[in-house]
Amino acid sequence: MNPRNSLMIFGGGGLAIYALFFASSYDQRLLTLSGIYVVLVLGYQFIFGHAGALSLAQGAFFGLGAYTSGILGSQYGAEFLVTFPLSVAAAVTIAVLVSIPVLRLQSHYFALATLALSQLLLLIAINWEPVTGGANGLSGVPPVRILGWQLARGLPLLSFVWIIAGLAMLVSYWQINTARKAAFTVMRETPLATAAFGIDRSMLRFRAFLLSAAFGGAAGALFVHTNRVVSPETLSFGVMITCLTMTVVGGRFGIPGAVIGALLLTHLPEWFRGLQEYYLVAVGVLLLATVVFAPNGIEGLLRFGKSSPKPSAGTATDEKSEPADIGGSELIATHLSKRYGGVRALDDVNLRIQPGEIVGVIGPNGAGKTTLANILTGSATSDAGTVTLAGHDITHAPEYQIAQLGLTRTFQTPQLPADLSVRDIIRIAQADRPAANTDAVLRNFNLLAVADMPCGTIAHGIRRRVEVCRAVAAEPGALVLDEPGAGLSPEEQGEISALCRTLAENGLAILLIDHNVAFLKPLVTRMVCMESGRIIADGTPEDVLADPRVQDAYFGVTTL
Amino acid sequence: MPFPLGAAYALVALGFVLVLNATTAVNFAHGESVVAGGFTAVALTFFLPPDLRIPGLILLPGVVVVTAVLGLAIGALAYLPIRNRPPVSVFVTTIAVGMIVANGLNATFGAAPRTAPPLIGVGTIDLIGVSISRQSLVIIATACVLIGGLAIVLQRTQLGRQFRACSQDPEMARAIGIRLTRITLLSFALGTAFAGAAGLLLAHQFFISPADGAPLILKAYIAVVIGGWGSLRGAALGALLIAVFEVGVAAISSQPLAEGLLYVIVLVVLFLRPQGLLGEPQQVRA
Amino acid sequence: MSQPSLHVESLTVSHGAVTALRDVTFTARSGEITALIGTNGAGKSSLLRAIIGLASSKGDIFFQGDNINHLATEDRIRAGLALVPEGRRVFPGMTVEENLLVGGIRGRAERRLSIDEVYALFPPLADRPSDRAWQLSGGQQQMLAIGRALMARPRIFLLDEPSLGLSPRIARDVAESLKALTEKGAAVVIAEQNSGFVQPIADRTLTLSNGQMALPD
Amino acid sequence: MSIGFFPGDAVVKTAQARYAVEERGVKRPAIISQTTAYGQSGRAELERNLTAIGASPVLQEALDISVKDMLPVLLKVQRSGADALLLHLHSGPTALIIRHARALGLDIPIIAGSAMHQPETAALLEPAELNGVCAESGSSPVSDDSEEMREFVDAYRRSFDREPDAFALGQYDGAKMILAALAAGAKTADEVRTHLQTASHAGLAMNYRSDGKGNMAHSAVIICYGAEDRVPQIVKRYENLTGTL
Repeated sequence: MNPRNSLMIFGGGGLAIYALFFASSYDQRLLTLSGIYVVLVLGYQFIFGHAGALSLAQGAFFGLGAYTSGILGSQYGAEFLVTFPLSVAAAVTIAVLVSIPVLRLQSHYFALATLALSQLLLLIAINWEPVTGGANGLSGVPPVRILGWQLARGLPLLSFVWIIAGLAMLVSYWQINTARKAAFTVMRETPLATAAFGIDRSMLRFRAFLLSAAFGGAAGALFVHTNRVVSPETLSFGVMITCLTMTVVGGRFGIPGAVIGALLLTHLPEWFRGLQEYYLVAVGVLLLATVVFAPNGIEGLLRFGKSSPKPSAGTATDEKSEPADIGGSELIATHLSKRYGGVRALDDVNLRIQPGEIVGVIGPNGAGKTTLANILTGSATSDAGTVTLAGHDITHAPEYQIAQLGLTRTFQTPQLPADLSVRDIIRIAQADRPAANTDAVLRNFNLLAVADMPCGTIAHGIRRRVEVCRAVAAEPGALVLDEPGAGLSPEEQGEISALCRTLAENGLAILLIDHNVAFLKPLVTRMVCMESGRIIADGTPEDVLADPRVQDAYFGVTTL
Repeated sequence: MPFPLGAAYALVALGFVLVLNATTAVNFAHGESVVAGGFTAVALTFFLPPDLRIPGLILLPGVVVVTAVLGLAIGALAYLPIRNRPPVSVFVTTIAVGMIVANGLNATFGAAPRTAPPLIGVGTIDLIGVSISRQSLVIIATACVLIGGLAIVLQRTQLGRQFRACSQDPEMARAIGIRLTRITLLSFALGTAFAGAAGLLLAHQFFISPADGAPLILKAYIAVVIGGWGSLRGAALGALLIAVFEVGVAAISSQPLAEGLLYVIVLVVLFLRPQGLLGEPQQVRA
Repeated sequence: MSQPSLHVESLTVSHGAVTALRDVTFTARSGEITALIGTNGAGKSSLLRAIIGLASSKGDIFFQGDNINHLATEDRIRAGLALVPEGRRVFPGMTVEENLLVGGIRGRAERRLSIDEVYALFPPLADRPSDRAWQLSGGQQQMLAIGRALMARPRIFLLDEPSLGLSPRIARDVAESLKALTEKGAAVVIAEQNSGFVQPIADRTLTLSNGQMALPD
Repeated sequence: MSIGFFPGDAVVKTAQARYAVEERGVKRPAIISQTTAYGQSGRAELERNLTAIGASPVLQEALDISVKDMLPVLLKVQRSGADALLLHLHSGPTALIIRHARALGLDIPIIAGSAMHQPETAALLEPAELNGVCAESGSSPVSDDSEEMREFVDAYRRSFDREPDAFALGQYDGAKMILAALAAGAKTADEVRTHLQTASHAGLAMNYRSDGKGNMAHSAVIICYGAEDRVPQIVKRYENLTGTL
């Protein structure tokens, strides 16, 4: 058992013993409150931690849950089994409604939009007196009652809240399973490449936002049934700040972080009682210090049990099997044009790549090669022209869908999150191909030996191979490789060449951008030279390289 | 007349954008900087002879210096150590600084509102037949002078050009010899001093209390989004628009409705025109 | 032989796991144009960025005899180095004149003097001082980037692909102006994949390939 | 059951409404209150009382505590044709609305809630702005000119270095009554409670008598400020207000 797990077990056990035998009724109240905050923080971890978006609506979801339970409980005497699910549903409903305008926003706009939503709900709670009880709120919320059986304060309530918190942990664990955690990591750390993995970024964010809302609503419901009154306090920015502080101090990513953050921040006022009014100043200092010195919170500091796997010795023993015949798709670009400001990045580009073909693109810097790659793969949109893949018009398809449809790419700099293992990377790329065999793909690329190493620790040449492997793992029909040979030694370039050749033999249509003519010339079946956004030569490598315009544009051989 | 408040909002929003442009990060402590400016004025009043009725405007240099130092501290503690992390981190550290300032003032001065001496005299002035309160005029005039001064500094001086260069391409700014860290800290000092000046201007006519920061940062944030992210002219205009809207709508409907509508409008603007009213889509370099 | 202006000793530059430059040693002399030829990805940009401190590196960099390893980028510029980076990197929202002025870090008087010189060198810039930089054509932006760097009156001038986007005519003018700089005693280092631009004016040519320096001529 | 030594909203709002209507002849009052719990409950009492004596409010407006500019609401008051402004706001907003009303030149009577009589409220305003402002309060130690009250005020100033307000006096009276109960032989909390519940008790602020629900205080005063200083005069005393009119 690793030290981290044992710490968790001992910590949890100690806490249970303290709650059962030593805690006064006041201590039990604090522990109950902590349990509620655990649920809130676990929810916030989805959107703030995993999705990496600064939502300021978590307090609002808490308040929504609180008001839903509060109104149903105090006005209609509804039971917990009614109020709880409806509280969750209310929060999720609002989250769905606002997610359309809000979720696509960039970070600072997203923060403001969620803040505006929170303020709006607070305003409604205060001013809609007949329903919400106005600033006084509503009292007379019944305690937790399930099928007529009522929970007493103290230990029973405490246990119940922590059982719910435990269930929340299970849901959190199930939602953030290895594959999805990796997808979130890709989205957060290499946003450029998210779509290249075939990951639908907006769907992932949507899921995280809804989960955060659901957990927020659940926590609000528990809070109201514990406190027995609901007031605008539950919707105030203070709840949001508390939740944010707990998450940052405890940790953004894991269940232990949520528990530590919630327990610590509910008990801190007791321990800091001597500070009196300056208590909140101390909390501010704690929050500031945590962000600066412990960016992953207390949980991050405790991450001592993490051992990095060593590469297995038997690199040579990897058995190479021939890649399966994955077939190919014809990629056709017609009349593509793109302007950036006053600069013509692409000017009426026509290109056709047939299955089994490797087309090399050369051209001086700024000729439009990367723009072409971006437009083909959907990460940029063209001003005019169309792109078809195997007969389907993909000109306006979203980037992730183009990847799923079978056109994948690599990047000039490999986009691989440092913390994920090679195997993780390939698994995410294969998420839409459940039948795919990760090990077989890794073996074909001679990567089995490094399969469990974090990408941040492997050598550059191997990273290139991982990047190509990632692009191929989704079993595409066409491939765009952006400078796959850059920064590689001649031997490593040879390996990449061989790989490309095999892939083409299996029918893939390959577009290969590179500067290195020596690398391209023996590899490609056709060569295209670009200059100032235009294709100035297209033919066999020999013909293209002999073309005087190419000589002039690319090599500047003709003197000034 | 919504303009005194609008003028003060404009100062707050401009300070916010100065820091935003220097760091691409939201300074959430900015509202508390206004409060700190107001309380600096209140505290400095103790040192003035009580019976001489010295105009509060005389406190402006003191308030500006104190809040500029506060700005340096915010930059040095909440931004520089994490300048290479995602901007969201700065959001959180500045929330923390805001907590420290607001609760520190609350513990020291108490939660009750305070007032600073009138900026220049009291009473009203007749201006083309309309009687306008002297305070309002002074607030507007002072804000205009400060904003005009900032515009001149940014447009006409080498320091201003350095500010703008750093905000457009910080790495390149260093590569032409601009001391980026110094300019960044100066942005914090200047931006926070603007907030502080707004605090002084507000303190007599509108009072100041430790909890005033949150509504102010929200207004500045909204002003900047409506006016166009990073645009100084847009921020000032956005601030005025918000003040006119708040007062105008509240006068014909009610205050809570006006506030609620403002939030709805923010959501709508973000949905329809995420680049703001005045912002242009970012020019992409080829 | 003229004085060494810049000497780079065993420089290695890595970006994360990628080694962009391996153990590179070279000298650039005052009054000379040194050409660094290499295809893209050969490590030219990394080398130039490391020299002015924008990329972290291992090894030693001497400028006019002093080791400048410990200096921050801005201090290296103030010491007399200047870089015209790949992709021009002019400040898009500022006017032509402002772009030039902001580069003048040696005081107001020098600034006025230098800007007249830049305008004389690049008449197209003098024609539109109030236009925003992003409105310029690629070639004009390149002139602006060179002019901005000249405003700091550098002792050594590093240029990354300066001919890019320039018409042959303008490129020739630029080449001549660089030559003129060396006659005033400055050192010039030009990184180019277009040897046609740099060969005619270079006093010496070095070739960079796969992050390593090929043997000097 | 809790015991209150300070008159509740039911009492002081009755005084505020009666003073406005009976003494100042107000027929068309405007109410401005806070959107806080304090504001919402007081507003309801005020409206109920005014309506009961035939002066239904012509305008009611609730303000968030963070509102800085009172101009819009004052413009609405002006437009509504109200003949008096009745406030039920916290300290800061009370001072703020008076300042802005003066700046606007609104010349109808302002009758504020008890927050006006907290020393920190008056301290926010210039005497010229305070001139003519009236307010309800449970009591007014600083403006009462009885011998005992002056002694209390002097002693309070010496001890706390601030002006005593109605709350301070209420607490003082309450403490005295509890001490009296103990002196009369009460031993337990229940006995103290019983003692307080029975008969009436002469306090410095007023005579206290329980209404059987724990409310001991049923008197209120109306104070008005002059132009010279921040010390108001008591202009009207109301005794035995039941809060139900």
